[in-house]
Amino acid sequence: MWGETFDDFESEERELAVAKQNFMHEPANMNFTFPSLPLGIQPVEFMNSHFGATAAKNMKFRKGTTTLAFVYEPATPADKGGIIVAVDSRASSGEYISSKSVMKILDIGDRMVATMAGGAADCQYWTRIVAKYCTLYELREKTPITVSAASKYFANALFGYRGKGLSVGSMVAGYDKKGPQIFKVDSDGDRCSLKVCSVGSGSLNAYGILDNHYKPKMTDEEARKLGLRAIMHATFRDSGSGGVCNLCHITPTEKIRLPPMDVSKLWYEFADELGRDIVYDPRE
Amino acid sequence: MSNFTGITATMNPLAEMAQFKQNMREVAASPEWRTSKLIERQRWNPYSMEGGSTAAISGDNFAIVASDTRMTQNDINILTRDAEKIHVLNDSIILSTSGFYGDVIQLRKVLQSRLHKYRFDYRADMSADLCAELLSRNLYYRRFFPYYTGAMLAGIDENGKGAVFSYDPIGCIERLGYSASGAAEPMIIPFLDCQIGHVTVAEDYEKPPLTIERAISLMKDAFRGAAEREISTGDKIHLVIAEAGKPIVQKFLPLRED
Amino acid sequence: MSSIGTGYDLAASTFSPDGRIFQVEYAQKAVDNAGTMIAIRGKNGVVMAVDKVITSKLYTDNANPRIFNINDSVGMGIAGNYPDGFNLKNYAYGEAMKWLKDYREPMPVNKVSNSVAEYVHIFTLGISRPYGTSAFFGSWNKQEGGRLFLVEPSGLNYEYKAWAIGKHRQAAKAEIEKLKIDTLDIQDLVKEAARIIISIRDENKDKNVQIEMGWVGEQTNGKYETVPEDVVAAAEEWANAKLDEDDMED
Amino acid sequence: MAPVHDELQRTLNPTCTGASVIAMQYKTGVVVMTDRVVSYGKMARYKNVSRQYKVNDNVLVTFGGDHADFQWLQNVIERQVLLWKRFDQDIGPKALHGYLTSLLYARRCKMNPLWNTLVVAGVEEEEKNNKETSTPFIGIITQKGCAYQVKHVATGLGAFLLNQAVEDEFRKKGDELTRQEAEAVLKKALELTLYHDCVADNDFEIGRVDANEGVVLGKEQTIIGDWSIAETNCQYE
Amino acid sequence: MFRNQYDSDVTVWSPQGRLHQVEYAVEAMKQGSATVGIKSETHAVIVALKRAQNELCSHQKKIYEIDTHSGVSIAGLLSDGRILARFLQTECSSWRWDYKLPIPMKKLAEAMQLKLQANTQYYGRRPFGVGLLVAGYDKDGAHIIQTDPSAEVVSMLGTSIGSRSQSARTYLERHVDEFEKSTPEQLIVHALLALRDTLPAEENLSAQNTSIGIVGKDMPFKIIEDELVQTHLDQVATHPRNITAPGSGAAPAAGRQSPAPGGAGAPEPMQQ
Amino acid sequence: MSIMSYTGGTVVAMAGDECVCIASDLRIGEQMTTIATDEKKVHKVSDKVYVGLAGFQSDAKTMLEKILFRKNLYELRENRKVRPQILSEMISNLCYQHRFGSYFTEPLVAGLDDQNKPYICCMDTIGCVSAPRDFVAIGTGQEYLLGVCENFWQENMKPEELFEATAQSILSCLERDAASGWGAVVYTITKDKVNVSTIKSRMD
Repeated sequence: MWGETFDDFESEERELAVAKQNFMHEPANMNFTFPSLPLGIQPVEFMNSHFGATAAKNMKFRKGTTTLAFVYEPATPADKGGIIVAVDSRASSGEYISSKSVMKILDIGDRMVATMAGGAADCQYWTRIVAKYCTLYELREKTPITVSAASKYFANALFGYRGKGLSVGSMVAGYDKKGPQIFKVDSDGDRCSLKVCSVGSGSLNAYGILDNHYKPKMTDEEARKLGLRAIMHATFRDSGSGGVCNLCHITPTEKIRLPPMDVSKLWYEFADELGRDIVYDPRE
Repeated sequence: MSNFTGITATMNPLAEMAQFKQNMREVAASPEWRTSKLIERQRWNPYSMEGGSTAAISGDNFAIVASDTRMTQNDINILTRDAEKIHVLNDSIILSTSGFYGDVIQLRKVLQSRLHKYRFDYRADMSADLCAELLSRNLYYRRFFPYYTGAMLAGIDENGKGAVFSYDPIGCIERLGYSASGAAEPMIIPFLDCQIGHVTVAEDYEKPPLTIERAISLMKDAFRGAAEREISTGDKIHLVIAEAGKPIVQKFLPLRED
Repeated sequence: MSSIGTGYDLAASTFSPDGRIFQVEYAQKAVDNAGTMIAIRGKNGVVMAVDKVITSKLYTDNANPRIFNINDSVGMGIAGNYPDGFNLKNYAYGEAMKWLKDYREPMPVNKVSNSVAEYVHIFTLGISRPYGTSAFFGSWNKQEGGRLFLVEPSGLNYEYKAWAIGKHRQAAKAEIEKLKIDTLDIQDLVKEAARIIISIRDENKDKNVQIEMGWVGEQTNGKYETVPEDVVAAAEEWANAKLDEDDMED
Repeated sequence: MAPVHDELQRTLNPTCTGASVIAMQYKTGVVVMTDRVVSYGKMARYKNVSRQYKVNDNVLVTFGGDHADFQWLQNVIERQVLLWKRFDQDIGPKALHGYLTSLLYARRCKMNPLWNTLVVAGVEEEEKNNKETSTPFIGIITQKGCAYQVKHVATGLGAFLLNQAVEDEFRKKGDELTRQEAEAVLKKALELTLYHDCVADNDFEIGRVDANEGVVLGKEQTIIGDWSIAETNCQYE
Repeated sequence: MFRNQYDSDVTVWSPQGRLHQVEYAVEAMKQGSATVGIKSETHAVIVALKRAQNELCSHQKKIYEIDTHSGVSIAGLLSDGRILARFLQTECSSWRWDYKLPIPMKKLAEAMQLKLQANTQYYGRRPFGVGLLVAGYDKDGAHIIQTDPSAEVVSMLGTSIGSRSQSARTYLERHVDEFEKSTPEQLIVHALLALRDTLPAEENLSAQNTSIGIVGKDMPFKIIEDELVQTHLDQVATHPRNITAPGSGAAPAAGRQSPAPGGAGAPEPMQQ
Repeated sequence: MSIMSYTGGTVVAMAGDECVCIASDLRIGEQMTTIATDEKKVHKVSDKVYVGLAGFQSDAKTMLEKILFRKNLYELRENRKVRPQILSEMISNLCYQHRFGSYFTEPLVAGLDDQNKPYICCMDTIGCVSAPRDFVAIGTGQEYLLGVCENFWQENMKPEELFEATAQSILSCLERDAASGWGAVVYTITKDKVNVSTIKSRMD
């Protein structure tokens, strides 16, 4: 409008004013885009030079490491079946363990969870965005969102930032009208539906255990034990995993979060079970 | 870099067109093939490390935060011996950040302006948990040009319990019993693990209760040890004690000055 | 005034059959009804004086000044609707800032008044209402001597030797013509201005009024300042004394 | 590489630079000392340049680093002073220090920094025109937008040479330091820079901001320094 | 009679050179419940009468804290007032962002005046139908700034706006020279006495319908409401209320109402 | 991940009143995966002198052979037990011979000399000896250990206290270091006997 007040700016001052507004006020969520690096600097290269291996210990981004999930049918009518999701709880930056008790199972809906592997902050933020989207969907469509729709939104959101250095390896698991579903979503935007899945640096060890103990029909007790055992072995072999094992059992009717179990206690229990002698005698 | 907003895409075409034009201008200004040459040239580093470290312990009805007050220029010479790294935002939230000091004061300004707006909207101060989520989001908003800081937020949460939230530079939030950040973090954290987390003792060992006096003495020892071994930590400990129902107390304790 | 009430005078974007834009004239009326303001260019300086109405003694002293500094040398006096005048002051200030940014030297008075006039004129084209204020711009420097400009709601911008606007402008102009203003120094001009303002007031209507003055000239070496309280008070006493003397003569 | 238009705008390497600034707080004000040379690399390009800028009666801004950036900053500061004068207030050192911090930090966020280390020295008036409560203030801002307040400072190469020397002197008297003592310390500090900093110059000026006298820009002085020590530590025969 | 042609839009001057829309907006301010503000050398106090539509609903908030050193009380359309209070709050926080200091009250008044004036000039906008009393304390001492829909922003020693505020003003004018040196408590008592004069004879100040905002030297802005007000009310009760003629409460002096757009110096506005 | 943390592992030594404690973790790994969990990094050189070799394990193993070889030569030639001071000089020379292609391992020597005075020292990869009187730590968990030992160590501690302090510090360090752990072994060397004890620690 005419008669701009005294503050009508030259272009440079206007940029400074816009930057100030972005800092000062919470962004209106609908058209929020992350402020990009000036001078067309590529984020990936910038991150590696400042927050990568050479950075100080506590300045590296926190990485999450071993998560697994599998679907099983109830062997006996007494069992409930559904999905077991088991994760470890160590967030490490480089070899420094920045935190021993990260909750890596993040709730999306009241019947759906997403697991955190790769960049901890990335997963936390984007899972929140997907959770918000799911609740909006539910309010608008009056039916709970299906796991495939939620994971599709998650994958599309991440696809928008390909090549920008986001690192997310998440499993969206939940029970919906199509039955139990697990979708693995990666930060380069790919998404696939699996029955048995494990993500993270400890996933190889977990697959080892899962592959030889997994049966499509299992009792709840067996399934939970398998989840714990797989995580225990992953944390034993992989230095990036450890802490406590959080386990979440999604049944057709509700979502049960079991209390966290210390992984090294698990190791000793399983060792006794196998009758392995764990005494170490330092011979010369 | 358009941002896909999914089914609720109310992004009107005009804004999308404007965004597209903006991207085209950016690419035209510095296209990919040209900027790649820039990388070899030594690019200007927007960050600088001012050293120093902070730590926080939370008990059941108190939270104490301590930080050293030394600022160094890439660990060589001392810029000032009484820099302020702990900021009391309101009577139940204490923000303490270490790392690049420019980002430290910027984070403080961002949080202060948000709390100011909140206080106007809701006629009450923001609680510690709300402010923690706010800080986590704001750290993440600059995901592609992050704040070079290890932030920590301590205070008394809604139901009067002590709370310490620790962050990584892009906002991964976690509520802990104790935490440290900054140059001497690898030295302080194991000590606190041992003394508060009781990680090295068997379960049946009767653990001494964490009272405020014990927490303060632990903090003093941790920083004394850190000052011995870490060159960018020293001069004075700035200790801030927040107890449920009592005003926040600030103290300064001497530390090695070499 | 044939077109009053015939619908031609409802917007600044409509001409009346006899080719006049009444909204601008009504805006000018707002200025004419305001407190009188006179500005005189003397031998070595410019003085502005305004007869300010203080509606209640609860005002802090000099609450809403009508005389401002745009920059060190250029002074501005506004008459008419005070908020509109304040907005003009803000615009003039912005222009001075931009000029300083581009040319690294203070903005000359004619440039200030031109840009303000241009800005005021836009509002007479019809989208929104014309400004209900007139603004005097005065400054003095060694080369050009004193310069005085007036910007009216219509967007007209003329340079004057002396001029008066507001309620008793004819009487004030008559008084000014009697003076030989080219010979008067700004000290005398201040006294004369006070005398003129006090003489043209009519007692019953204008109660609790206060004179506010601003001057620029050789004594203030080119710096525009509001005239200090004591000088204004002295000028008023001299004026009252002079007026009593004149009453006794005729 | 073809010179890209906007690439040139971003001065990522300074041309004419000022050397170190040494400032110190005393009982009723602040003394700031700078040498009067602006060097272009190793060449002393402009000999007689004052690197101290008087903002108003109680603020003095001094710079180290790029001279061109500072001249542009002088215009910005002048406009800030006029902005504050609009509502009859003189901008104080704390306010100017805050403003310049956000300006330099914003420029750093655009990776197009103002290549300066600024020292905003002044006397902050706590209450309107009563002098007892006004406190001396020295605020530093680096080019990356990192800003802090100190009681005594040496920037640039001086930071490495002098920080300890200036601090010990300050520690002896603390806030009771008188102006003469502060200036004596600064002169000794300049001698030290003379010996070791090849871009430092031996003529200098000491500007000061005092609670009662306001800003007084120093007149040009020179210092020779006793080179007798050259006998002892010459690394060549 | 031709006056009603010229009062449809804010961009229309009337033949006498007056803006009727703006004058009607000033009337809107008078519908709001009364609020009084006075200041001494070191403190500024604003008291407001909180009106409730009926016993069921709560008393609407009238005093807002916009920054630690300043607060505002609103008389007129509360929603307009809320927007303006938010505008003031963003001005304060933007100033703190740049200069890390609280905003000087003069700058706040200036920003307020520009915003209000814009709404009295551009087509398609209407003036803000609300008057504000901004109380604040800064280096230049305490301030009470009164703004009204005609964009008249004036710094006052003491003032009152809202319905029947004329009787409060006569009280203030009688005691104006006592305010300068009085202590914060005395200031509050003066303000409450002035506020009480605006009440019709039968009503009286109570803890529910009165709220007090005070700011001053090393005293951040504080809103005193509900029970805390009682202590001050008791002091007020000691001063008997001298109601002259019972009728006087109903029709306060019919003369000049609140400072009409002083600048326009319009001739005697005709009593509708 | 630098070469020094390829296999991981930490060693710490603390000196007390006529007694010395040396402890190490038991993990051998390749970057993230753990290969062996019963490899101690502390080796006996003579009955009162022990050496700890952290860092890149293949270099550590070859270096241990060379140290033992030189120690045996020394004992044959001098016909008396080697003293820790002498051993640390020998190791330092050995490292410096490879000045421009060094072994990626930081040796640590701890022991009692013939007057039963404790001696501990650690070196960087090219043999710069630092022999403090309180404690030394090497390997990936170095900073964590320094932080904790700083607060546990006191003047002339008795063997039991020393053992307790060493055990506590190595366990706190393992807690925070991903590249070492899986159990720890502590040697307490006093003037009459050497007491070995293994500690059960987290297996993650």
